[in-house]
Amino acid sequence: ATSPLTMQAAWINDAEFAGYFLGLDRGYFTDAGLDLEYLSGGPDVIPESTIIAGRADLALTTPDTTIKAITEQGAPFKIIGAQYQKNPIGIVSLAKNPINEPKDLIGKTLAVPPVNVISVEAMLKMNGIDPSQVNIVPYAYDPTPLVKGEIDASLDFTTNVPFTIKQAGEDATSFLLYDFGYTIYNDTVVVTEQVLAEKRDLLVAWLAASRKAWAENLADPSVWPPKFAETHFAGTGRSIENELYFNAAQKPLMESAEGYFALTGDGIEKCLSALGEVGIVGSADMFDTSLLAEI
Amino acid sequence: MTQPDGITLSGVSKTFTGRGKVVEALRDVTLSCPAGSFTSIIGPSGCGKSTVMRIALGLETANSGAVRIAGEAPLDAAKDGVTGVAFQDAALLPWRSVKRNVEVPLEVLGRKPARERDQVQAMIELVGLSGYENSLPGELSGGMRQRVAIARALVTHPQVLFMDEPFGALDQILRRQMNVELQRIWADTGSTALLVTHGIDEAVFLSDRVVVMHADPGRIVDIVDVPFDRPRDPSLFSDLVFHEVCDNIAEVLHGG
Amino acid sequence: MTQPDGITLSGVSKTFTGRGKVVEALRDVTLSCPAGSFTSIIGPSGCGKSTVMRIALGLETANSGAVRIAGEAPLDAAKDGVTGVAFQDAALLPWRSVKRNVEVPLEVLGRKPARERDQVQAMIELVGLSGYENSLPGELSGGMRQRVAIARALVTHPQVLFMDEPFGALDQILRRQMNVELQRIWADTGSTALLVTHGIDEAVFLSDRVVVMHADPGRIVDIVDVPFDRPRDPSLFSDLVFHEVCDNIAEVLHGG
Amino acid sequence: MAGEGAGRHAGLRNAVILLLVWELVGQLGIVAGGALPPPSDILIRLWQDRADYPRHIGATLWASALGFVIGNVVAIAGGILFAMSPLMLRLFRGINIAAFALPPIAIAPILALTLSGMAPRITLAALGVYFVTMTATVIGISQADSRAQDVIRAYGGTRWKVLRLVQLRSAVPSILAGLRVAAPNAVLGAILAEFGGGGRWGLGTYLLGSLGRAEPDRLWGIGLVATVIAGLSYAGFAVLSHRMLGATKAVTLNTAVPAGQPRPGHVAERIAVALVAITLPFTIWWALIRLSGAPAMIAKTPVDVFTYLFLSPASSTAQAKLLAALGQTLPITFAGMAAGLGFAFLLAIGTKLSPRATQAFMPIALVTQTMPLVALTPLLVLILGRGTSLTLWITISVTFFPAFVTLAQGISLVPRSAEELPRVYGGSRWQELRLVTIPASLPYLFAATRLTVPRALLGVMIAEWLATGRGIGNLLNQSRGYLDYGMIWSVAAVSVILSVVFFQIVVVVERRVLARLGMTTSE
Ligand SMILES: Nc1ncnc2c1ncn2[C@@H]1O[C@H](COP(=O)(O)OP(=O)(O)OP(=O)(O)O)[C@@H](O)[C@H]1O
Ligand SMILES: Nc1ncnc2c1ncn2[C@@H]1O[C@H](COP(=O)(O)OP(=O)(O)OP(=O)(O)O)[C@@H](O)[C@H]1O
Ligand SMILES: Cc1ncc(C[n+]2csc(CCO)c2C)c(N)n1
Ligand SMILES: [Mg+2]
Ligand SMILES: [Mg+2]
Repeated sequence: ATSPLTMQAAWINDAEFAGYFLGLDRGYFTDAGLDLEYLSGGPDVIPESTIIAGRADLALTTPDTTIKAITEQGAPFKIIGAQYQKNPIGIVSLAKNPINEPKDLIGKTLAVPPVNVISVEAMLKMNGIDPSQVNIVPYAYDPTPLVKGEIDASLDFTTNVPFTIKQAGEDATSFLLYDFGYTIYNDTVVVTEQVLAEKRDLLVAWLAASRKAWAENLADPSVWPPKFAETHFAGTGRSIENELYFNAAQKPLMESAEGYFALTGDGIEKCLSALGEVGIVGSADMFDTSLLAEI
Repeated sequence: MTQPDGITLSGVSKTFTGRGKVVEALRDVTLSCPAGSFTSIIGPSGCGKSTVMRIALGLETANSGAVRIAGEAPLDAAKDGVTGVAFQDAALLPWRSVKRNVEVPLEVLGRKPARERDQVQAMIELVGLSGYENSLPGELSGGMRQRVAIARALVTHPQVLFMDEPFGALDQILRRQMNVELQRIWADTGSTALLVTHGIDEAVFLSDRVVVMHADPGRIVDIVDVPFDRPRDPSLFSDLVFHEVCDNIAEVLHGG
Repeated sequence: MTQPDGITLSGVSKTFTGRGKVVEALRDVTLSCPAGSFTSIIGPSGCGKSTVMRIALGLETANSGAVRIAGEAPLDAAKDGVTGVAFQDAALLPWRSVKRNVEVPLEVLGRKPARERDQVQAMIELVGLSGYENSLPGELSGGMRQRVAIARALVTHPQVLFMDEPFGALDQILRRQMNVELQRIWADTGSTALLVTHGIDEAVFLSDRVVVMHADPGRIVDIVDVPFDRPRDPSLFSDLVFHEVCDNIAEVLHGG
Repeated sequence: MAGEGAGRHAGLRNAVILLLVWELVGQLGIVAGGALPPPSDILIRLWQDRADYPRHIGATLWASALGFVIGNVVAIAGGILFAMSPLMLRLFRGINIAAFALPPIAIAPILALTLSGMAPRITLAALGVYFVTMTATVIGISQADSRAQDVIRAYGGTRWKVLRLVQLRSAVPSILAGLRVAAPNAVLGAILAEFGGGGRWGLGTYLLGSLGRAEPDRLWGIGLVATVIAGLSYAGFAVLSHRMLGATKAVTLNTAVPAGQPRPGHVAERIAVALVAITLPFTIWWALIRLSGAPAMIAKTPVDVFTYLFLSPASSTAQAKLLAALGQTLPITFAGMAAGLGFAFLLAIGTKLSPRATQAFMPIALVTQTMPLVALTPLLVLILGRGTSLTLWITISVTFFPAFVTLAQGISLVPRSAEELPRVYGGSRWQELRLVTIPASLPYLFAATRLTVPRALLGVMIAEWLATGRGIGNLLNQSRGYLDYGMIWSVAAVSVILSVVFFQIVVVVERRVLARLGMTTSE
């Protein structure tokens, strides 16, 4: 018999979640005793809200949001894993107007999703740049203004947008915020303390099955995305080539010596210190590394 | 005094506070129309004739005084289905055909127009609009619209009938015809009728009593009894005594 | 034939395709009113009198035939500011006071009403509405509204004057007064007037010629010349020849 | 009629010309560096994507149709209630406006968290149609010819009979106008709910997936499909209303001055009504939250918001942020209101002066109503930059449509005999408008203004959220990311309260003006 477990993803169905699709299709979650329900996300879905509302047991989140919610709202969250060891978010620009490092941003227009403005400002400060020297405007996930040169750069997933830009007939350059001091995880696996207490073994099972699935997916990133074309990726409006690019690009960002989803002491330390620069003062006890240890 | 089922106004006064002017439209108007009688009101433009009618209908409230229709408050009497009305302005429902406009009172009273189809058709014929049953008010001439309003007022064979200058837009012949028909229907129904008109001869021909009003303030200056027997023949219009009565009224009307 | 600056309709026909019925409202109507003449149209309800007027005004287009006002197409003549109109329905703008309603033609013609204030006031007095200048149409009686429409039609001293049953809601006295005033203004202005009325005596008193129409199809059956000298005194109404002319017209009207 | 046939052809011709110009502009890449795709590209793309569409269309169509039906049934019932009982209208004003002024970006995620399945989409679609149709019903009923009502009353007709035989029938064109506006609102409501709902199917979801792909032809294709759905419904109601209109117009002008509304006489009574009217929305807000059982961290009650803004240690920071944002938002909101209303007014006059040009513009107008601004804004940004002109543009596009349809409705109801008056005196079209058409449709102008007011704030917030990064729109979006639900609810509450205040100002002006002109107010 399997036990029900619901996960809330961070975005619409794309290669970012290929591992879970693989696990669902291959029955890894079932094998682990889980009846996994997968909820897609989107720009207006705030995954943390879904678990607070009890509509999902675990959510993939951005750690700055999650830790801010813990410190400022008193949200009862625990981070039990991290899909991305290195946050894929970066500054993307056109090769013909390249922005290769933070200081290139001075005097330029940068589009940033409003939630991430503080992160960008922190990264700028870390690199000795006064944020007022950069013209930051809202970004609504459409790269057209970048391609057309209305903005010089945007903050987006480096695993994804460069491909889009290429499709639009331009070459892209990008760098990760991570590589310039903003060393946070992404797609952190978050649960409420209550779920952690009540369904600990299911969560461990989920981590184990997910880890197995991701390993299989990333063993050869070109194998699995096409298999989801008619199922998980159907009707998303994205192309399989895009997912293949994405899948390959995310591989180095997910890998860790301690296996997928790793939460290392060093990683947590880096993440917390980077967030500290933004004024989000978290602590190591917001992370629970013990579940990973059980696998 | 009056039988309880006529129209009674006692000491009715009404002052309008308009934007431009305060108008004493009615001062102490007392009038009782016995059941089955035919009363006409005549008077200069603006003397309060329509106001009398609207108050009697319960559409306007008097500042003081009392109104009874068939022994009841006006709107209650109306609910019993005893009333018939033709307003000064035809007031047709623009989206309803001639036939469906004539049916309105039946519908309001909850009678099935389908069952009274003959009655509706008879009324339309009476006012000379056969063939126009399905025309919309916007497709009619001014006089034709007024005739629809007359048909509508008569269709229920009302116990109490109010008509405010119903024949104003009609030519002389048609007007006389309508006068005769109205007399017939009124006599057949045994209804109490109150007619506002500018035609002295029409008033005299139709009425038992002619109420003469003056303006500023609107008031009744005389109530003239009409002596002729019923039923009255159109030939009465050329009768000498008839003209005397008319002249008499004209004098009260114009002189004072 | 006619002077170019009168009103000319030649061979005008008009058929309405209504929802309920196809009506031949006018068949081959030919009529010319020389400049400075006064013409009345008389005829049973629904015979097409208003339609003649509306076609002459350019508000309705004829199916065939031609119309000229002061030598121009109707709406062009209107632009020259020569027209004055009183509709069968008073058609007052409900949100404008009496005064401001009378001012409408002046505003349309771009004349500053302020400068013609005396003229506006004179017209309001003429129709007996002094004191009601600031009243809204809704605060007036039916007859009073009609009088505002008359004042509005006359305020520009129009060269060409159209009036569709303007006195229908007035009492006899006022009606006679208005008749006399209208004659005076018409004579003073030297305008060409076309009047639709149900009053044969009124038509004869005012007109040079009385046009008699019949219905089904709407057509002109006779044009009767009126022989009396100008200016005409109200005493004419009791003149014997006058009554003869009236009876004559009545016969055409009723007989055929 | 021959004229009408020619008109139809001219409309078609104009539409074809428009398409050709668009094609040319698209092909040559004149607008926004080629970010505006030519229609041919959009069609080709639609064809290529044809396999994707059926399920997305199905989901959106289903949700919006259900929302449309539910919202309109409630709206018409409510409209009847409010038209019959001014007291109810006053008591429910806060709630009514809130339903209209609540930013979808704020409530979509909350709906997604408290309801499940299709319910959030249906709810948002229903909310999108409610106020418009309700307002249209109220104005239609209140503008019914008093003479016709007198006839029914004189025959002893009950209020219900007056309503049924006269008021509802004469409100039909107005209600149909409301439904015309409601159609695109329902579609957009469903799509916006999809953004926050995380479902797999629906045009909104499809749009999200396509958003990041820098393929404007796809985005436009999705927008056009949404527009066609709304447009069919719009056209259906337009035809119906055109059919019924002719017979609804009064033959002669009604000059009757409405009897003064019996105002609640005593001061005490008035204060009581006002108090209840103010308290009611908060009570319902509170009750809804309690009933939904949503967690306290997400669902804030009025008390929570008050605490957040005034009593908690972080209150002063929150207040400062909110006030600073309001300082940026409010000035442009007034400008946006004026611009939106002005544009609606010009268009409505256009239906009179040059009906064909206006008809040809309708498809474009519909696109602006159904194309989610997330998809349109990048293009707009390319054309207009991120300054005031963009904010105004977005605000106009969010506000003008309901106002335009309402106004055009009022204008079309002006009786012929009134318009003939200036005409026979040789008046120009413009004089006809100034002297008759505009004053006669003043009640509709005010109704249009009332519709514009709450929407203008919303328009500015959307622009701030998507393009300028200022003001309360941006604050709202940022707070969502920080899970700062205290701020989210504060922004929503403040924006609704502001809308109600602006709305009330319009109502007061409306009452004064209409009373002076002897006209019936619908408020
Ligand atoms: N818009 C219209 N649509 C259809 N039929 C119409 C229209 N206007 C007038 N008619 C028809 O044309 C005929 C003549 O109408 P008109 O208004 O000219 O009559 P009239 O002589 O002025 O009558 P009245 O004395 O009653 O005002 C009538 O039979 C009427 O039904
Ligand atoms: N709603 C109103 N507001 C203000 N004054 C009004 C109103 N209704 C009528 N009056 C005034 O009351 C007086 C009487 O009006 P009423 O309509 O009763 O006259 P009437 O005798 O019917 O005149 P007519 O023969 O012209 O129809 C008029 O002076 C009119 O101005
Ligand atoms: C391809 C892709 N794009 C956006 C997100 C959602 N998301 C996660 S972090 C972040 C940065 C701003 O919040 C965004 C937008 C995602 N998960 N995957
Ligand atoms: Mg009267
Ligand atoms: Mg006529």
